Amino acid sequence: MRIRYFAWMKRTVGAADEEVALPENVKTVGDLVAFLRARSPGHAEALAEGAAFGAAVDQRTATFDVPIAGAREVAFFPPFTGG
Amino acid sequence: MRIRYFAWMKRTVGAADEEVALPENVKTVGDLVAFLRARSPGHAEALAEGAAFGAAVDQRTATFDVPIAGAREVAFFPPFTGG
Amino acid sequence: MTVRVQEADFDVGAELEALTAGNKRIGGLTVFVGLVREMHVREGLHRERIDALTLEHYPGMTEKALLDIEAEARQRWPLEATLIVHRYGRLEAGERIVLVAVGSPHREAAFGACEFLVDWLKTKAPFWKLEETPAGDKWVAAHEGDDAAAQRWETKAG
Amino acid sequence: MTVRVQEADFDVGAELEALTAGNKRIGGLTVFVGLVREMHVREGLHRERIDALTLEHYPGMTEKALLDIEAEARQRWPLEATLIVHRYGRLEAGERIVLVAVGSPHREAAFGACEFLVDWLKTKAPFWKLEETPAGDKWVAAHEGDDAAAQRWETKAG
Repeated sequence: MRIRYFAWMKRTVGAADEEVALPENVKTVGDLVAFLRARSPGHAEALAEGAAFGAAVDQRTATFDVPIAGAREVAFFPPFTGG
Repeated sequence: MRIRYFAWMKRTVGAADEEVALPENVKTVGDLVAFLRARSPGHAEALAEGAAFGAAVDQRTATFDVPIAGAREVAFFPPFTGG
Repeated sequence: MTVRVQEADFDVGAELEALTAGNKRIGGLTVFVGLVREMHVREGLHRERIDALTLEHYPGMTEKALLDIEAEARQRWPLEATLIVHRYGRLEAGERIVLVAVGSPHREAAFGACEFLVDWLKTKAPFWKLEETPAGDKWVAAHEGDDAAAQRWETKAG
Repeated sequence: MTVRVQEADFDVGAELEALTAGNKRIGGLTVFVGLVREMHVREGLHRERIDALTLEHYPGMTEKALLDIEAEARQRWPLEATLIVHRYGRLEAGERIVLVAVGSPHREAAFGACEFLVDWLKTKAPFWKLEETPAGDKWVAAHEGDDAAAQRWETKAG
């Protein structure tokens, strides 16, 4: 699955995107966050509990309980500041 | 003093404007309305009691209690419908 | 800071460009363009279309009224730029009638002041609409909603 | 009925002309143009100017988000025409960032929907601002006022 990061999360993680192979027990956005935190200190910092970030599954905003089975990409990003 | 009429009041009165010489006891917009009503049936109809019309003294909106001494023109018109 | 009353059409893009040029303190520009809408009236058993209207105004007073309304808006909101252009004369369906533009550092002020100006224009500026109906020319009656829209500004804090 | 995300500037006059051309059912067109405002930050004892920012976005998701927001507005208000153009990339103070235009038979709907779209753009569209400050590039933090502005639409009837 393709994982993407935006704005400052890109720098903290150290990559704009990465391909990850997920174990079977990673079923939701929340599971994925927990799984990614273990990949590096940068991941752990960017995706820390209590940090203000949002997620999108296949380019639609998603809460942590949204399933990711079959998704092509999941993205993580800080709160939007456009407009 | 120059008296002006706008929109349908122009047709009812039968003139867009007229010069009138005012007796001394005509001191306010309200006095002027009463005075003008006596000039013709058209005036009486246009300026009838209870009719919805407004006034301006020297091009500023004015209520019936506003004095007209020294004014160059007084205008009467139906409610505005612009914009 | 500008009001204009004119018979000619206006170029919205050019007006806005001139209004904001060189002012880097504007974060939000809110614009309203009023257009002549194609209307229908019941005429016996038929519905007939109104294709044009004539806008009469009170030269001299109109400019004063627009300046007063603009000054009121500038007192209520922190504005960097304001423009009101209002046409008069014969206008066909689809034509522009009025342009109101307000630039402010903040979008809330730009929206608030623009809507205020449009509401007040309808009730405080000396314009009268004469519609060309199939049965002849007809003066438009004042719209109660417009008074209500203007009145809410009397009680509301800017 | 149109959303566009682009690096290039847009021509407000031409966009509005194309949006309303031939539609005689539009009585009011409300437009918002967001501009890069010259900002100042405290830097030690001095106030320093921010002259530019870079707007990052999420290609693909941005277009979807704008279409969703537009669909929501069209469900809440009777609209004849809608347009959202949002830029990304490096933008200097005074440059246009976003154009939102809404045409409706009635001005109340045009104002309501335009303000709704602008509020929602700020919180629902995947854009991030990176400011060029004297101390280096700095990501802008989300503005609480924007969330509040968007949230009032959650409880308010259109």
